[in-house]
Amino acid sequence: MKNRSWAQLIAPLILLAFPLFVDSDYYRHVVIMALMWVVIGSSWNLLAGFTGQVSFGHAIFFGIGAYSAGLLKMHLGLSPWWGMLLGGPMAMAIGFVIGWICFRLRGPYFALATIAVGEIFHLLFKYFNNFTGGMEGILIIQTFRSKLPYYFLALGLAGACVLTIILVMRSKWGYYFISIREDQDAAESMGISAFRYKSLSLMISSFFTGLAGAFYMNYMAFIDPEVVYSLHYISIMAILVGIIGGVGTIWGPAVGAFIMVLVQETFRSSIFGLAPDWVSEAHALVFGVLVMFVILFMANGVVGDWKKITHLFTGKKQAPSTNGSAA
Amino acid sequence: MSFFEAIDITKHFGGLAAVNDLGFEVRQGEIFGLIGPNGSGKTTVFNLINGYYPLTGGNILFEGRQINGLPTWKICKLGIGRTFQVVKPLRRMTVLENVTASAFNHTGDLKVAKAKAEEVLDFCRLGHKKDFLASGLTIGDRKRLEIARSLATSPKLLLLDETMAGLTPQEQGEGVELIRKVRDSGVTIIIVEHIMRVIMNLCDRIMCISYGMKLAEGLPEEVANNQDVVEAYLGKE
Amino acid sequence: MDVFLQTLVSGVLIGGIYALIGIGMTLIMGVMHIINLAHGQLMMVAMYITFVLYQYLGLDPYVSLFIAMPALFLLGAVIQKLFLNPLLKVDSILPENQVLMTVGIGMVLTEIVRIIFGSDYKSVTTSYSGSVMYLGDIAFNTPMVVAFGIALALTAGLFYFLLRTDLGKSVRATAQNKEAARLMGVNAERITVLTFGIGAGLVAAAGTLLLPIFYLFPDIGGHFTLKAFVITILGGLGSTVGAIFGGVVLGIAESFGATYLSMDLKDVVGMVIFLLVLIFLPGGLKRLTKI
Amino acid sequence: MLEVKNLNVSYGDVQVLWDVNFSVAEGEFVVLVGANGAGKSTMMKAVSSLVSPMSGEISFNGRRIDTLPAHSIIGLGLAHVPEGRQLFPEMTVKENLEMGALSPAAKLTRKETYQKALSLFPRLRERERQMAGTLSGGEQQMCAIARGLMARPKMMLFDEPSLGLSPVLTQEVFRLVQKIHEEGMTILMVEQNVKQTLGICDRAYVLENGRILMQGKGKDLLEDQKVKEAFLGI
Amino acid sequence: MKRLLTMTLACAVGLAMLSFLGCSSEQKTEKAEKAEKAVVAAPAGDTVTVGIILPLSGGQAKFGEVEKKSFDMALDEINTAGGINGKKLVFMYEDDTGRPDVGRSAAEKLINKDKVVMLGGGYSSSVTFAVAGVAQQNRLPFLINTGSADKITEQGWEYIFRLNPPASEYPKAVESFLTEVVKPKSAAILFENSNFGTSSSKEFNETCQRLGIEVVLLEGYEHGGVDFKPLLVKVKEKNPDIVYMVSYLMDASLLMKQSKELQIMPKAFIGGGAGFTLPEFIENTGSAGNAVFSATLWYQTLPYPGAKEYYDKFVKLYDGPTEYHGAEAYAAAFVIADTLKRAKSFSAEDIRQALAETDMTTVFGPVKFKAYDTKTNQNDVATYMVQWIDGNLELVWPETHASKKYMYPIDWAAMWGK
Repeated sequence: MKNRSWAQLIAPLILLAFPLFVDSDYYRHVVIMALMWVVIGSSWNLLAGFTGQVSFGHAIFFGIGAYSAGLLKMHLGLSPWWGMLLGGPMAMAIGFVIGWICFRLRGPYFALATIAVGEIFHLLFKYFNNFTGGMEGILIIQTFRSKLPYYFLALGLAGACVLTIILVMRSKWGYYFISIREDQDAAESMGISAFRYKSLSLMISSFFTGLAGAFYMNYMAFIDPEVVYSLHYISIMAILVGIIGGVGTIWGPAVGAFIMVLVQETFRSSIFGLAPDWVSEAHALVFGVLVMFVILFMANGVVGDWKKITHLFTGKKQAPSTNGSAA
Repeated sequence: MSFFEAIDITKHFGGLAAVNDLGFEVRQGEIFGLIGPNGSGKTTVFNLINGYYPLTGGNILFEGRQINGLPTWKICKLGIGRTFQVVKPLRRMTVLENVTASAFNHTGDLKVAKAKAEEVLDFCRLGHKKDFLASGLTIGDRKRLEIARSLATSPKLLLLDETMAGLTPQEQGEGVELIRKVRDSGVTIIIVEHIMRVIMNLCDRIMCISYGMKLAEGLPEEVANNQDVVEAYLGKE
Repeated sequence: MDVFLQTLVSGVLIGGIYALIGIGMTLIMGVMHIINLAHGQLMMVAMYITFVLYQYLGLDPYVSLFIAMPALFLLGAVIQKLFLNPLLKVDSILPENQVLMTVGIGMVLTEIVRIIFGSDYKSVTTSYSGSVMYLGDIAFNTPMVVAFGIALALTAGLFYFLLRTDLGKSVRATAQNKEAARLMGVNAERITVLTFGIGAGLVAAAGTLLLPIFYLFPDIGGHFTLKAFVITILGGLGSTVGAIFGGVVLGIAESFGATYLSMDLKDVVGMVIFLLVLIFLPGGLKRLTKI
Repeated sequence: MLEVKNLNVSYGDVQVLWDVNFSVAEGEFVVLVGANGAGKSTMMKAVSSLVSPMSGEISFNGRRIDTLPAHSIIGLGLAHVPEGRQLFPEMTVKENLEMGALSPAAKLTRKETYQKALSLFPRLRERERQMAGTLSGGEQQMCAIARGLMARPKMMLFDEPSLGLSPVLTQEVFRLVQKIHEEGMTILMVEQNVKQTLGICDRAYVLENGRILMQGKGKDLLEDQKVKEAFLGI
Repeated sequence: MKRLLTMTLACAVGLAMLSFLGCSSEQKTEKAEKAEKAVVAAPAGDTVTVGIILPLSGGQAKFGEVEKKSFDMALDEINTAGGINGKKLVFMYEDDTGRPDVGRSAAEKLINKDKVVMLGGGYSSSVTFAVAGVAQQNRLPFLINTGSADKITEQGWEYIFRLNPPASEYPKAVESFLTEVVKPKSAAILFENSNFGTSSSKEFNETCQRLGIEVVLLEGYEHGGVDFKPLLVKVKEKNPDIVYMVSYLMDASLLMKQSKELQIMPKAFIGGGAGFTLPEFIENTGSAGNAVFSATLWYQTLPYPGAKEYYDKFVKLYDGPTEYHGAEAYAAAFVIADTLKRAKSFSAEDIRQALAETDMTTVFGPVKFKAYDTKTNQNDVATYMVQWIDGNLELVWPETHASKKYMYPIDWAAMWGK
């Protein structure tokens, strides 16, 4: 217990202090992106890792959040910051409807349905360009020139998201989520309405993903359907972030997000310009290989299989785990 | 008003009748045994009672209220708990977490639920293993966990599905004792069991079914000596 | 009337290629019970093989079939053996582990191709690429008709294999009841490797046949992966007949969607049908027709 | 012919069989009886390598088989007719039967064996082209047995062939098993249907809670009070 | 314990990597500078760095490469001629991969980390729009040479300058051609559902309305479709006088090939730039692409000083043809050099001032940034029309500049056969 609270203290402290040590806006930008991915990855993980419903459609909520902010500006001339208020609830509402449709399906069928819904959103937002701006996209001018407000906002969002998940997972809902993941039939016979709690999980998850989307609009200042509803760059990335860090662990997606963003940035800059140019083209490849490696050898991700990793280095044999906590 | 009543319940899978016009009544506070050869439809009956399968025909009344058509979790909330023949431990949760999840049935408070879970675990003599992952339990403990989890929902009626199968004789003895204790705490029980020694020992009344139909119903000795029942079990000569 | 007929013809012809994509996927899904999200990427690799053979050796794409298909068969078999089968023994929280692995495999294949060939569009223009046959006013693009024909032939070949040969029967047996198949002396693991290989080989054929009329770039795979699982679910999981049916239905639906709604919404039509079938008709169109 | 020594089997952390010893001699008809959950099916699966034992040894004709993969067992001449039939539901009866004869040796004589099997089960001849999934329970059981015969095995394992069958059909199935035995087949069968099986077998073992409780001649066991207790709890 | 370790490790690794990034990037610039010093004998340490954002990978990489080569060619000439008042000009390229979010990151990096004095490049409309937002916000001049969505110069952004015309003006030459030669009554407009495609088609739709041409079909499509026949069959049914298409290379080829299959024979097929002017277009389509018109911004035979020389030199140097995108980039490089030479200092404000006062002639034509209509800092460029005649791309309109007489009316049946 003591160690856990240590970790919970140290992580935010390091991140809080980070801008003090690093004043390059570029590196701050990298960490801001990582923090945004912490939110998306953790939200996805709440639904997939803890509740067992693998979504391939988190771009939907990200997009809804981003467009909530963007459309306010485009149609009403309101500051996109209002989107930070509207984006979450909108995504949540859409999440509820999608859950209502898709939770009839289990396992891989649910996953497939979310891909389909995601693509439908993607294409419809492109098609109704009078309303959404279509592929011309929505562009705003950032409110702040400094990175600091965005940095702390992203940090706050990530903190709020992780904290909410910690709290939820310690409550009745958390117990119910995991029960549904472990065995839906058993859960039903324990008095748990699988449908209701899957929906709740999806709503929390979509709420934070929507917030991340609204943040993206404000920070990146440009969106179009290809960017925010991207199956590959948002939905699947969210999954890969979760997998690399560790599905079903509180901190896994956070770690995964940092790994993903750092690997991609490192390789995109050709390992800081030290390596030949072609290396920069390999950034997605390296990440793909990393994903395959993790799935093959660390099924529970970096955080979930932490013991396995440390034992690899210390040479200790892995002790059979007879106890431990799932939450 | 009877405590629990199944009226002419029928279940077809495809064209096949797994349960056919079966009617029985369970009185409050008794242990009611449900026996029959393999594949005779006992587990199907349980699945019908707790709403896992919809009925093809008939009605199920619990405390005078019709419960067929309700979803499983609602039936559980009304006070019918069940265990599974093939145990369904929530594998990546500890024993305590398993039972706590179920103890939330009538409370939203973690402390209350945990306290209730600890109490139930002690009652089931699983307290010393509460921090074990459910996947690491022996079969005996898993069956106990299954009972503990259903007990934690505070049921009025408990459906036990072959909780003794695969246990050592000693474990069976402990199981019988546990089930008695449960009944004595005021829970009505319907038990499906293959091990006749257990059934004969435990039950107040027994019903034997075969091909989804009732063969006999009555006191244990009566049923055990019923010619149809003997034939169904041992086969005709 | 011409509009209607031309739309129908286009739909059916493209449906033939879709069917070929879908059959490979449905085989894999039926036997391994996983969704192969790298299916389109395998097709993309086959297209590049065909492209290279055409560009540097001047091989006609139809001749390349005999190289691309075996090559992809090998690639598929290797993927199954090295990356998917080992996962059966891994205990992870998400049961969809194998599916996620295919996502990773798809990514890696795409990126390797990107590094080798760049992101540029490539195409193969043969003498017959633009040739057309006419029936009244209705145009039949010759390479597409040929592709349709070869798709039919390959399907027939597959059916012969599955229905008439012991190995094919073993594949079906493994899909229907793995344990019983093992009792009959079927090496189930080898069958999964074989099946993934065949599935990859079939989608390779689809890619090769598409090349004279289409073009290619590394990201083309994702597009066809989506199509593949739509077809498979439409046709009913694991049903080869269903996949053919699903492919043609999707082709026609898209075609009509494009003509009578909007070309923009072509893919939406496919996705909506897919979602409706998934939710309201589990088991796919097969259920309606009892094939 | 078949020898099982000190066999311990567990599923995950759950031990199902404890120190089981038994043997079947050539030409013998041996039955394992026991109530549900006694470990009978696990026993059968262990013999055909579908589950691998924790410890102990299984040998067939003097050759150790517990370390072999499941798919190589049938080639040694040991056919398993599994519990619940386990047919291939979307294949025809004929195809199901052909699946029984995949080994090179069995393949050579596939056509003859097929005719022979059909003569044993005339009902199947009528259903030759029908999907196995659409057969009735009794027909399915016959199909499963015929499929086992197709391998031209030296020994056959039957796992609860009477499961889910009406008494008349059960009798019919047992009659067939007996007939197969009379033609010289070595048989190991697992059953719940105590009275009938003990009546037709040579020897029997009673399995309870994963352990062998007793063994002896079928007819002797039938009279034994302990057996009755084990099954009826009287 | 596990979580503590994980978190601290993650943070530590992260920070270590970042600080490493920091150090090594310094090393990089040092290294780069050293390398440059070795090559060119420019005054010690004096370089001016301009950031260029182009799609060097991804679907648009083909054009990105052409532009990069043109930039490099121009850079070489500029530095050989003495650089920027004795200082050496350096172009620092960043790959936007064709995605706006990546383009934005690239701009952030160039502005904040590499401290470039101004930005250039900007290929796709979306990316350019996103990058322009960053530049304007950071008050750093950005000279756009290709990104053409009208919106970009309609925001009143004083730091954003555009060398090329906005998408709505691409078909200016087409417009006069239509009114003077074709005189169509109806048109079908097909476009790829991308930023460029949508905005171009919108503008052309308005043009048609202005000219009294009835638009019988206005429909977008998703990139990546195999079969355009469902779309084309509608075109055939409506039988418009002209078909206007805004498509990228491969879709452009497919559209023309399938139009031929369906025997669609309007008075003219007109491409809205993009894919229709590339050599690959005619390679892919063969006879189906013949006689197709396209709007364009530049042609090597235009009487601008250096135009032909640029074209020949490029072909010689890189062994491949170039087209208007390359000319835009080449011209932009000289505008940048000219601006920097005139700027009082390399402060953003002075550069902006100098850029605004630009008045020069390039291979791309005269460059002068003005405010007109709703646009600001927009170069007003003449546009042209080309046509594929017997496998060659020829400038056909305005007739005064034509390299060959346009081919019209067109006898499709004779050309295509049946």
